[in-house]
Amino acid sequence: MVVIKAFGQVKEQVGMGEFRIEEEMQNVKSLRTYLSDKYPAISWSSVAIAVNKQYAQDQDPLHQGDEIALIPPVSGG
Amino acid sequence: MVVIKAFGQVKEQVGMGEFRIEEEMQNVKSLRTYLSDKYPAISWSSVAIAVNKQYAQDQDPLHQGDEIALIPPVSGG
Amino acid sequence: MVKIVDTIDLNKLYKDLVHPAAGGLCLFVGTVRDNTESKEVTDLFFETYDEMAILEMEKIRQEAIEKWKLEKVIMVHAIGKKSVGEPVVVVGVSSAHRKEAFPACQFLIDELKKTVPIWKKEYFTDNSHWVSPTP
Amino acid sequence: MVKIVDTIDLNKLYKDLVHPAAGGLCLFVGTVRDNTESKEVTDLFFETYDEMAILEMEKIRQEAIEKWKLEKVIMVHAIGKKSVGEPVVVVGVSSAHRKEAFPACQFLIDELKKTVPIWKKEYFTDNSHWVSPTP
Repeated sequence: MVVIKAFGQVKEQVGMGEFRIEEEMQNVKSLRTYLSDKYPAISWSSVAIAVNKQYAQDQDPLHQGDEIALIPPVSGG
Repeated sequence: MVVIKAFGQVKEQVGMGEFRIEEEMQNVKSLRTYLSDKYPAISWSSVAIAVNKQYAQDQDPLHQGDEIALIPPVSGG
Repeated sequence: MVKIVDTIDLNKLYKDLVHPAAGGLCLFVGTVRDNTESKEVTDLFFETYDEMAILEMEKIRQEAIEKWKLEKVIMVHAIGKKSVGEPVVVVGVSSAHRKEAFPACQFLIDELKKTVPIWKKEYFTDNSHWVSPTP
Repeated sequence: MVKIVDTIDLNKLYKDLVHPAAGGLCLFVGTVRDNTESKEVTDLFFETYDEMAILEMEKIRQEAIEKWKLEKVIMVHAIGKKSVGEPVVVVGVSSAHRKEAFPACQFLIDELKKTVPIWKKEYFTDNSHWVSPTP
């Protein structure tokens, strides 16, 4: 199980700011595949993924209870 | 007659913030000569002279009633 | 000091930034502009991933401290709804000499806009959208 | 806006500087440092040739407006006695894009220090002197 937080545009597109995925995910890439299947309308290539509040790469492993964030292009300032 | 305002270090060296010179002065250069004779202890080469609130050059003429300022190196900011 | 706040008070931030060994400080304040690509903007709404935004701002702050000789460095971003003219972000540095202050301050805001998880929604007279900066 | 003042209030100056068409503003604030060439400074005293200082600051302001695309430009200098940590000068610009703001703001303070008739007397624990900047 991982906890997923969604922000900005992605939050509106998935329709919620926080949800869980019960399926086991090996790494960030598996998560991307899962999300692309579930939400094909979102352009995932422009969405960064953070694991436990750090930007993550595709090969980074996921663990039970990780806090995942879906980060569309940032626009602070 | 011209009115002379002195500032900063020069004000302290001449001992007053404002004084008059009754003698006729042809231009800024004549004024510099006059001041150097009267206050030889001041290093006049580092003191700029303003006429009517504008930085002036040696050849600039002086007129009756001009407001002269003796401007030691500025140190604002 | 890095912070997410509701409203920005420059006099307070001055006190956080001033330092006895500093001869000056440089501040950049981001404000709400009334237009974007010639469309009239009425308000902005800012959302952040708070805890990660703090971590990312702290990274940028440390990088600036390594690159320049600075006394203090602050990064403060506001959240919620902001109207035209309101401050939304302040970054600033204090340093002994002003030469360091300008590039360091520019670095802070440039980096903030690249990596800190904060999002801006623009409200127009007729609709709204999340801003997606073109690279 | 150029001004000689007794005390500097950044929140007020923000209001003078902000502009609906500006996305950001850059401010430089000069403060009293506690030392100069390793001597401890207790206070500074600022004196100005008010009317000429205003004219010279206005010239610099106009030059900046010609060189960069700016919305508003302010130069404000304080006079009288100032203690360590107090603001003594603020220069600032607002502009649509931040790229212009930093060099414009640096130009304002660099030029102010060169030509504006304002003088600073440094008070040390044992004596005082008028500052004569080494070129």
